[in-house]
Amino acid sequence: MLPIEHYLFLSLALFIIGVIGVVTRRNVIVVLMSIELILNAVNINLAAFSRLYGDVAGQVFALFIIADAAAEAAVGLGIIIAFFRNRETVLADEMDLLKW
Amino acid sequence: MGADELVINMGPQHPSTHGVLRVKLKLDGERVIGSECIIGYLHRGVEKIAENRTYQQFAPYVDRMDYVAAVSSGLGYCEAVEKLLLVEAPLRARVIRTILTELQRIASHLLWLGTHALDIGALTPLFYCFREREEILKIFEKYCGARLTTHAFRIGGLQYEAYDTLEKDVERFCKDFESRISEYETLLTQNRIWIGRTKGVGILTAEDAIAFGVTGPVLRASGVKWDIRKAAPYAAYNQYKFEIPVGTTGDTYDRYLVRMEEMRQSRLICLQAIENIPSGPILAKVGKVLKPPPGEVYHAIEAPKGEIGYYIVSDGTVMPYRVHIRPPSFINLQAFDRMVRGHLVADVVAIIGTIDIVLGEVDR
Amino acid sequence: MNATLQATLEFLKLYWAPLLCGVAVVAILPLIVGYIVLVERKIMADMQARLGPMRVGPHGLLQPIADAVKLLIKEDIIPEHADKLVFWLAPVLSVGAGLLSLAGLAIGPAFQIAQDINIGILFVVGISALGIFGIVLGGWASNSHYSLMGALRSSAQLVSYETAAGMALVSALLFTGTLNVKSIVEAQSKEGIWFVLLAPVAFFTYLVASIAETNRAPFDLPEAESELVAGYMTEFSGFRWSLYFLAEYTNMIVVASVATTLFLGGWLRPFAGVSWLNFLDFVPPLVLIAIGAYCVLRVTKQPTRVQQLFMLAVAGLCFVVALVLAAPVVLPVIKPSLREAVAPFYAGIHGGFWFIFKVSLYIYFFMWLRFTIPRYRFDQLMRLGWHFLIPLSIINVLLVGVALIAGAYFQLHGWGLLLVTTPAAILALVAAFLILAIEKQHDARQEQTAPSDFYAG
Amino acid sequence: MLDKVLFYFFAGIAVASAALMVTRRNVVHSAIFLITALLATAGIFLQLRAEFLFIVQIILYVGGIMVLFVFVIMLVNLDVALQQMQFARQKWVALIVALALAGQVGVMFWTSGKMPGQGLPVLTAVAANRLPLNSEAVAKSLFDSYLLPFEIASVLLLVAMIGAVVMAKKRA
Repeated sequence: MLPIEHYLFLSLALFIIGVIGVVTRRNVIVVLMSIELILNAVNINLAAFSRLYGDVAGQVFALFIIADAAAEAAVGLGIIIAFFRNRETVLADEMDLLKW
Repeated sequence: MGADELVINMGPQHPSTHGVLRVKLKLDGERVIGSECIIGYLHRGVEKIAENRTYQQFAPYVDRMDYVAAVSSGLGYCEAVEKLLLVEAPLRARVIRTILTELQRIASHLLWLGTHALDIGALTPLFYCFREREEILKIFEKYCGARLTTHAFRIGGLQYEAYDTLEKDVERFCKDFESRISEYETLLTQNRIWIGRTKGVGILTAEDAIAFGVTGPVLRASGVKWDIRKAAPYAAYNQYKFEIPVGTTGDTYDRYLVRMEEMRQSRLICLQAIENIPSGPILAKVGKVLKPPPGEVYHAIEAPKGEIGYYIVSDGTVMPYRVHIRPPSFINLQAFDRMVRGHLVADVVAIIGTIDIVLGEVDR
Repeated sequence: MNATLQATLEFLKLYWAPLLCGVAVVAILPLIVGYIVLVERKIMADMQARLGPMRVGPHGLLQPIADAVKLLIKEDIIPEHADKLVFWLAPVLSVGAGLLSLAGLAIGPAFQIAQDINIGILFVVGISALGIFGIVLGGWASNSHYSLMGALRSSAQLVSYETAAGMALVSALLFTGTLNVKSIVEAQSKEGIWFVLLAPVAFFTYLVASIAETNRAPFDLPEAESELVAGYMTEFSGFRWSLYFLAEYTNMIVVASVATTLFLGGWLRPFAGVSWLNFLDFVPPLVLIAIGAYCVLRVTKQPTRVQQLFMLAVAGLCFVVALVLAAPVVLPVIKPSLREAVAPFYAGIHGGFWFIFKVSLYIYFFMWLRFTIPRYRFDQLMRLGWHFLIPLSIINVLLVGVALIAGAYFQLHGWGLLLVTTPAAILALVAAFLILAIEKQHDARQEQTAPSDFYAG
Repeated sequence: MLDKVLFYFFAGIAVASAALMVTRRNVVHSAIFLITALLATAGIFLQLRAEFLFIVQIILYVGGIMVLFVFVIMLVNLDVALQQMQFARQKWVALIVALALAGQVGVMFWTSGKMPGQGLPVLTAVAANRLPLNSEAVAKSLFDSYLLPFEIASVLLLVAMIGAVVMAKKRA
């Protein structure tokens, strides 16, 4: 295994790219995908530390995060489909109603 | 599932539109909410050609309409002109005509069964059906030299005398066919998937069927007992006993069952007919030049696909003044939109198959 | 720089065998697939009362090569408004996933590319599932309604049936307690019974789900030619199309191998543990010799000199393979002292034979189904998956688990396990019929209300 | 040595495709690059000897979640979406957030070098051959120490499933 800093920097890079995506993109689907990227960056950290300490707890938490990401994607995409049916668009800044 | 309707063009180059039919489907996801048949890709102006040909010259053209059941179309035309000429073909000719048309019905239904099964995804019945169809075409070939567009009959009777072993050939075919037809049935009739794909698909009620003017097996599957062979017997049909199979619900499965039973009945007619082919002339006394008296006539027969009718107006010259043809495929196709609405794309091909259209006849 | 070279050399020294295996698989697989297609066409022809390909080579034996050449030199068409990058990427993805998943399989105790990966069978299943992206993206990129519908159907179908297949795998894995491919087969050898007998319902579920996953008839809706022309492949031609074709057949091999490994005893001979049945070892070489002899007999019937030579060559190949198969079983009989020396060869060669034989049987079953059964409609397919297979497979996992606990309680092993697993299977079957009955009732109720809906327009 | 090559290979792919993902106009291209990034991450997991995590990442993340994404992208009409402006005018916000995050971590590393005992622990990893068999160990940990979170996660998934069905089924 390489020194832990390598993994931390990789994870940092992915995290920041993800944040930039969330902030700058208008398309909700891409925003959701950027969030997935952020979660993924976290997973790298968990896996790296799990390897460093030789304890699988980190990996178990990464599994939980993946399950969480699945739940989030399902609900998020469900919302997007419902939104698209009503407004014919998937742009985030057009989501200006709480209920429709 | 998008908010928009999806418009999809099926054909004219599509593996399962049975030729060059083009169907414009309006889809909601995979559900059909509307359809429009666009025809005419095979239009040859058959009716107009008739006005510039003598009565005999036009006879081969009708073979090119329903080219998978050429014998039936030819029979209808010949009988219509005979009716116009006020002559009747001799009994021997009529019996042989009956045998050949019934064989043609079996051949046509076999082709339908094979392609219909193929549309629904069963690959094998096609080849079995072609195996038997080949036997029938061989009989045609032996009789008149042609397999597909036979031009087997002549106005006033037959073109050729029956060849020596015709009876034996037909008998052998009928004997084999009994077991062959149950072979197809084991493949399909009780098959869960086949039932699932055809039952309840493309329902046409009896009222609708009559309103659309649908004829043939499609009409009978809807529960209407209408067969011109019984209603207004032509050729030699009044001499033979046969049943008219009738469906109940008018769905694709019923149409399948009706056609299967029709093949069995056709086989029985053939067997009855070859038992006793009367001897005698094969051609009634008609002149070399046909000049029917002025007037008009409508004559229809029961082709494999339904009622094929010829409306001929004569002005006393050697060429008809006007010929109108009532093609069963064209009229049956009108019910397509009604049958297809609310079904899925996969059912569209099943329904196109079950109407049993031939584009040569639809477009003429 | 020197260090890098050193490391590379060391890497090669360690992993030369798997690398060679990998290269061999990638190089030979297209040929194997070509011949599977030929066999399929021949079987189809046999079932349909015709001859099949006969022109290229004796009995069409060179047809795959002709087909391959034809596909390679065909014009490569990219539709005008297609997404070029994705259009290029999609078939490669499809075939790449298929080939990569082969890496996790063990054909015999000795042949395996990725040696002893801890996640074993999951690797195979997971990687081969990636092939779906090739289908979906290819359908999307061709910018055609037919392709898109094929792609959407395909993704929905794969996601649904993956669940059922996964559950079926779980029921089999309960018996082994490991994911490692080798250990799974070894567990079956130790128990002396194949898991197909212990978990028949799981095998059935996997069989159906695997047909759906490989898009084969009667579940070949994504490429149903009578409805969607060719589904996601409609706009592909030439080499790209052949890549999809390769991917489809590779996937068939993969699912067949997974089923063989998990349920059919992998590379084990039937009744591997029973010593008085050891004469079964002589069957494969004898059968091959018989085939070779038949070829020799047919030589005189061939019309041309080339065909005669070809027939002889086929016969010769049969004899050589038979010799290779016979050597490890015949030598110990002649000279008992050699038994130890030939043991690894025996395991490798005969293991490979039995594995390939079982995989072939599985694929033959696929073909058989394809030629006999009509195609499901999409809603029926989804219903079968969600309303029947998934509930059944979940129930089965529970029942198998209970059976295993009972087996452990009574300390049953091997064939004895049947005492507890058979009741579990019967219970699962009862559950299956219950599910079907409920479905039927539901259908009947729907039918009363539905018909008016059809004519709503 | 092999470790290093693998790490830089996968890390390079991951970062590059992540960057491409947020910059592509076409959503399908974005999805493809996200898939690539996720696969590269799976490679990193493998390099970290987390085999089970690797396969879960592939089966669940790539084979499940991303298929869902691609499916939805295809359902949602793309032709319209392509012509719309894809980027909100929040470049400055993004830059500031990114800089702030990078700065935090930078400070952390910087201080860890300066003040012994307060920064990152300097540890050497457990030798690869002393690791337990991965999937067995994960299973043990998951069903032993983390059984309650596991059950809670399953409830979460159930809730999400019901939510998604309700959401997507709503039809005017």
